[in-house]
Amino acid sequence: MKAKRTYLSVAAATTVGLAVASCGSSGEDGPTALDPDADLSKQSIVVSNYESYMPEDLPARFSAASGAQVEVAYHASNEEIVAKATAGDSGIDVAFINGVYAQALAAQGLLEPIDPRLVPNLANLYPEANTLPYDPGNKISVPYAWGTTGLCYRSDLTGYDPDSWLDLLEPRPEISGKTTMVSTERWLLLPALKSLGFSNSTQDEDELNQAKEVLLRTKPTLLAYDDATFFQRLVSGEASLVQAYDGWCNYGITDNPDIKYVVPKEGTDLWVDVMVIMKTSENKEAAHAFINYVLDPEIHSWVTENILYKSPNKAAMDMISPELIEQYPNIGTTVEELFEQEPLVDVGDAGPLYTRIALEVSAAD
Amino acid sequence: MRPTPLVFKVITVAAFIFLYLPIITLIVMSFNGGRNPYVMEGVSLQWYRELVTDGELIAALEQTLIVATVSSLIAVVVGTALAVGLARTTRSRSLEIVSVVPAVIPDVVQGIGLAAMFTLLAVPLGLTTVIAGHTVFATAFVVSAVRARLATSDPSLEEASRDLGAGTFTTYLRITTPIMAPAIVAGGLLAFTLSLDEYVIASFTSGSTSATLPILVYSRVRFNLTPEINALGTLLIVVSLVALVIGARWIGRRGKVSA
Amino acid sequence: MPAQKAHWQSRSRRRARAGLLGPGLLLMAVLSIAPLVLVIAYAFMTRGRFGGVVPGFSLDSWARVLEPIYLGVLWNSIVVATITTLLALAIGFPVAFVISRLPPQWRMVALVAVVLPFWTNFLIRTYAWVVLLNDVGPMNKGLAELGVISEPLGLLYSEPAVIIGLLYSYLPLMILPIYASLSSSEREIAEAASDLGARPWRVFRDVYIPLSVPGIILGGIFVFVPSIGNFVIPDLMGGGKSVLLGNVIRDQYLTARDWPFGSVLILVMLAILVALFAAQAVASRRLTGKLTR
Amino acid sequence: MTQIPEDHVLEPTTLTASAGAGDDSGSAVEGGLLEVRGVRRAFGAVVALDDVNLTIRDNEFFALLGPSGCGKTTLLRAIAGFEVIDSGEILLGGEDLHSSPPERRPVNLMFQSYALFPHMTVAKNIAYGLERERRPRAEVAERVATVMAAMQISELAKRRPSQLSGGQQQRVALARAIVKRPRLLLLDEPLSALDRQVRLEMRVELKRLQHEFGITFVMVTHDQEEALSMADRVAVMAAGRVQQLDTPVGLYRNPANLFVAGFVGASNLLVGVVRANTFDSEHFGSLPLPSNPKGVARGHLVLRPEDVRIVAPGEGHVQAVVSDVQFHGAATTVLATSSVPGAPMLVAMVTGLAQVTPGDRVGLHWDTGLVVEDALA
Repeated sequence: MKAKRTYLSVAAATTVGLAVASCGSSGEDGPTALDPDADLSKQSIVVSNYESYMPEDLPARFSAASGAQVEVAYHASNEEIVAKATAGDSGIDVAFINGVYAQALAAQGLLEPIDPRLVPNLANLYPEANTLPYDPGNKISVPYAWGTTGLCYRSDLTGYDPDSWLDLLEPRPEISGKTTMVSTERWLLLPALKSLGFSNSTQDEDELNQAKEVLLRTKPTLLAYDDATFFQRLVSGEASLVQAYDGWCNYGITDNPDIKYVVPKEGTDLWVDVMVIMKTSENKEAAHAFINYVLDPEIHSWVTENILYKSPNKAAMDMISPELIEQYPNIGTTVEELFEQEPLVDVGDAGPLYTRIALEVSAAD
Repeated sequence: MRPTPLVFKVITVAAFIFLYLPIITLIVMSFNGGRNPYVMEGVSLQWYRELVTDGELIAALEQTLIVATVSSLIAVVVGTALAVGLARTTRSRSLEIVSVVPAVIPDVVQGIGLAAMFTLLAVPLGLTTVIAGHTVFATAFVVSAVRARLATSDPSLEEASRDLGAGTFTTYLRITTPIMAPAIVAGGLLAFTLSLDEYVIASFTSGSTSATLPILVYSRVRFNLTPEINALGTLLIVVSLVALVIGARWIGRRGKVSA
Repeated sequence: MPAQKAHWQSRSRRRARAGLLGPGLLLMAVLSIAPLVLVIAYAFMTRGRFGGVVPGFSLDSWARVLEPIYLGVLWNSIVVATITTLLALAIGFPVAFVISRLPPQWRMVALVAVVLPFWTNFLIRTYAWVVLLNDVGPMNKGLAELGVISEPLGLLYSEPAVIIGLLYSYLPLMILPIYASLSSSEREIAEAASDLGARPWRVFRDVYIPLSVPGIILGGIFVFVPSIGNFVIPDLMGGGKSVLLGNVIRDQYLTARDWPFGSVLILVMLAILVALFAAQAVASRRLTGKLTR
Repeated sequence: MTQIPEDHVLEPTTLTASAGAGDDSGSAVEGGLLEVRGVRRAFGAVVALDDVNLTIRDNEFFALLGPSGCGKTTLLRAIAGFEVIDSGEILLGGEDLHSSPPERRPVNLMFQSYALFPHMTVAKNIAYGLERERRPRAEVAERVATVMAAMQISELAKRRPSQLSGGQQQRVALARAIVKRPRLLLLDEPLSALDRQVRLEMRVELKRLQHEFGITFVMVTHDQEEALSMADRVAVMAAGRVQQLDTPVGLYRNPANLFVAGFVGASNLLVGVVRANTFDSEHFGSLPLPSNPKGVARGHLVLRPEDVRIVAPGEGHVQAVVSDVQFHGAATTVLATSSVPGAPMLVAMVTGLAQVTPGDRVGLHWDTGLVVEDALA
C-alpha cells in the first residue's frame, strides 16, 4: 500500500472516523446518467496517483486505445486527496486512494458510484475482492492493489531472520538505531496493537494507551519515522530493519537480494488501494473507461510487474511469471493467505484518539 | 584600530566551512556512478543525463518559471507603483505596514490563509492560484526595495519634471521609474528568486496538476531519492551563481550611473 | 479667493493616489489581509463535520491549546527556535564583525559568499545536509576512515539535526543586519573609544555591542520567526521524531482538517511574532534615545 | 498627455474685483506680469506666508531676499505650483494660476539642487521640457543647440550630470528651464551651491542671460549682496511677510524697518527715542535727528558706515577710541569704541587710506541717517 504522507500524521483518521460512523450507505445522490456510447475522443480526464504507483506510459497507452486525453497529477497522501476533494472542485476525475479513505469520501457524497455496465472488466477480480468491508460489492470504488504491512530487513545486516513485531518494537542492541517505523497513525499503531494481541482497529481506550506506552518505549531505538524511503535506507545500509508495505519492500529487493519481507507471527492488516471517480468529474465515461482499461488482464498484470504490488485481479495474477514470484516471494501470497490477516476497518469515534496518540508519540522527547 | 580577536577569525572560517560543506557535498555526489544518494560509487554523468530527459522535471521547471516570471512581473509593476504612491501621495503609516506584511508573515500562515480563502470562494486551485500567492509576497519585497531607494532620492527631480511640463504619470514613467530602476530590478530579481525557491505557499495553493519545481523536489526528496536531485541542485547552484553575478554587475553599473 | 475652484493638487493627487496605490492595495487587501482575517475568524468558529468550518461561534479550539500536548509542542518550538537564534548570533556576530573590517573590495565578495548558499534551492540545500550527515554518508565515512570515530555519529533525525538545518537556512539573515549596523559610520566611535584609552574588551562592551544591538534584534527576528513556523526542515532532518508548531499547524489544515484549531495555533504564532516586533520597536527606540543623548 | 493651448489653461479672472486692493507696491494693471495678492499659507501652527502682496513686472530681475525660514521659498514654490496656498491669489498676466498644475504653468523653476535627471544626458535633460510640449523633433534639436551655445555648454551635450562640475550643472539646469521660454523663470538659491569664483562669474552671466532672453527672473536668495547686485527690485521677507519691496538703492537708503536696515547692507544701529528734533540715544545721549519720514517715536537710528566721518577728538556727535583699522584697497573700515558701558561699536568707512591707527582718540560725525521702527511689518 502506498500510504505516502508528507509528514507524520496528527489527525489523519479524524475525518474518516466521522464520515464512516455517520453514514453507512453511499451514493444517495444517485448515479449520473451515463452514455455507454459517448465519444471518448472528445473527453479528457485528470488521474491523480502516487508517484511511480503505475507504469509511466499507462496513461498514454490508454489514450491511444480509447482516444480520451489523460493528464496525470500526483498526490503524496490519502489525506491530500481527501483535502482536495472536500475543498471543492479539485479538477481530478480519477483518484487512487486507500479503501478506507474512499469510504469517507463516499460518505460525503463526493464520489460517483461505479456504473458496472461501463466496467465489464470487474468480472476479472477475485470473488473475495467483492467482499471487502470498506465497500462491499465495489459500489463506489474499484480495487487496484492489495497487500500487507510487515517487516522488511537486510538479512546480512541483522544476522538473523526476524519474525515478530517485537523484533521491531524491542530491537536487539546490534540493530538499535537502525530501524524505522511508518508514521501514518493507523499503521504506526498497528505493530504495537498486534504485539499486544489487540485488533488493529480497536476502539478501546485502554488498549490504545497500552499501545502508546509501547511506542514511547520504542521511539529512542528508532533511526527515524519513515513512510516512503525506508527501502532506500535498507539498500544504503543506513537501516537494517524497517516496517514496510509488502510492495515497497520489493523495491528494496530489486536493488539488494539480501532484503527480505516477512509478515510477523502476531498477524497484521489487509489493506486495499482503490480507484474512485470524483462526483465533480465532467467526463465520467472516460473515467470509467480508464478504470476498465486498468482491469484488463494484460494491463493489470503489466501494472503488477511494474509496481511490484499484488493486484486483486485474478485474471491478471494468473498471468504473472513464476520468475517474478521467485524474485519477490510476497507477490505469490495467495488470496487465502491474504485473508488470514485482519482487514482494516474504520475506528469510528476512536479516530481522534489515534490522532492524539500519534502526535504524543511523535512529539515525545 | 584594534586587531580583530583571533577567536572571531576562527569562527568566521568555521562558518564559511559550515555554509559551503553541504554544497560541495552536493556537487561531488551529483557525479555519483551508483544510484545511492548517500554513497559515492564511481564517477559518471548519468544523473545529468537523467535530468535532461526527465519530462516530469522539465514540466515542473516550466511551471516554476511561469509562476516566477508572471508573479515577479506583476510585482514589479504593482509594487513600484505602490512604493511610489506610499512615498509621494500619502503619509499613512498603516498603509505602509499593510504593504510589507506578506514579507514578514510566516509562509505557512500566508499559504493556509490563501488556501482557506480559495476554498471558501470555490476558486479552483491551479497555476493561477500559485501565481496569486507568489505575487503577494513578491510585491511586498519589491515595495520594500523601492521604498528604501525612494527614501534617499531627491524629490525635486520629480518636481523638475512636472515643472518642465510633464504630467503626474509621465513623470512617474520617465523620471521616477528610471531612477528607481536599480531598486526595481533588485526587488524584481529577489522576488523572482524567492518564487523559484518557494515551497510552502505553493504547496498550499497548487492544484493537482500544477506542481512547481520545489513541490516536485520535495516529493522526490521524500519518496524517490536518487542522485538526480544532487545533479539538479548543482545545476540550480550554477544558475543562481550566474544570475547573481550578472544581476550584481548590472545593478552596480546602473547604480554608478545614477548615483 | 473663489471657493468653487479646487486647487489642481487635490484633483491630481487624488488621481495619482488612486492610480498608484489602488492596484497594490487591492492586491494586498484581497490576497493578504482577507486571508488573514479569514484565518482569524476561523479560530472562533466550529469545526465542520468533514473538516473545514461551519458558521457558529465557538471557543472550543482555544481550550485545546492549553492541553499539555500542545503546550509541550509550543514550548519545544520556542526552545528550538531560541537555540537556533542564539547559535546564529554566536556565529553571525563574529562573521559580521570580521567582514566589516575587511578592505572594502573584499567586503562585497564576502557578503556575496554569505548570501550565495541562500540563493540556491531551499529544499535541495536542506537535503544536502541529509546526505552529509547520514550515518552512511560522506561525513561519517570520512571521519571513520580517519579513525576519529568508530560508530556513526547518529546526528541525523534528531532535534540537533533540525537545529543545524534551521541554522543553516537562516544564518545569513543574522549576519546581514549585524553587518549593516556595524559597518555604518559609527565605526569612528570605536576608534575614538580606543583613542580615549578603552581596553579592547571595554571597547567591545561599551561600543560595538550597543552599536550592533539594532542589527542583532532584527537578525534575531529574521531567524526566530521562520524557525518557529518551519515544517519542512523537521520533516526532512528530524525523521519525524521532532514536532514543531509549524508541523502541527500544517497538519491541522492538510490532514486533520480541523481548521478552527489550526487557526488558533496560527494566532498563537502571530501573537509571538507581534510581541517580538513590539519588543524590537521599544528596544530600538530606547537605544536611539541613548545614542543621541 | 496632450498639450492644451495656454489660453485654455489659464481661466480668466475678474480683474476689477481685486484691482489695487491693498497693494502699495505698484499698480496691478500696468506692467504687472505676476501678482501675488493676500497669499497666506500655514503649516500647522507655523505661518509660512502671511498676507503676502507683491507685483512683479514684465522683464525685470526680481529678488526675494530673506533669512531661511522667512517664507521666500514657500512663495516661490507656490508660484511654481508645488505649494497649495490657503487663501489669496496668484495671477500671471491677469489670470489666476490656482487650478493649474505645475506642468501647465508657463513658469519654470531652477531648483537649488538643480534636480538634473541622472539617467539622461545633458542634451536629453534640456530637451525634456520641449518634448513634453510635443514640439517637432527638428525644432527641439534646434532650440536645444541654440540654448547650449548661449550657455557655452555645447561640448557637454553627451555627458551625464554626474560627470559635470557644479558650475556646469548649474548652466545645464538653467538651460533646461530657459529653453522652454517661460514667461517667468524662478531661481531657487541659484548660486548657493557654487564656489566663490564661479558664483561671481555666474552673477554676471545670469544678468546677461536675462537680458538676452528677455525673460522675467524671480530669484530667491538669502545673500543680500547677491540680491542687491543682481536684481532690479528686491522684496525683503521676514516672518512670512514682505517687509519692503524696493530697488536695491531704495532698500539701502530707505529701509522700512530695523530688520531691513540690518539685513541689507552694513549699518550702525543706535537704539533710542525721538524727541521734538533730537534723537535720544540710549548710549550716546542726545543726537541730531537727521530724517524721520515715517514719524517713528521709538526705534533705531540707522547710520551707514560710509556716512560716518572721522573728525578730530572733541568734535562730531560721538567720542570714541579706534580699536581696529581694516584696509580693503578702495576703502578702509575703521572700528571705534566709545567709553560708554554697553555701547555698540561704531563703524566708519572712508575711501582710500584712513589717517588713524588703533588707540587714536577720534570724533565721529554724520550728516545723514534715518530713524526706523523696530517692529516687523
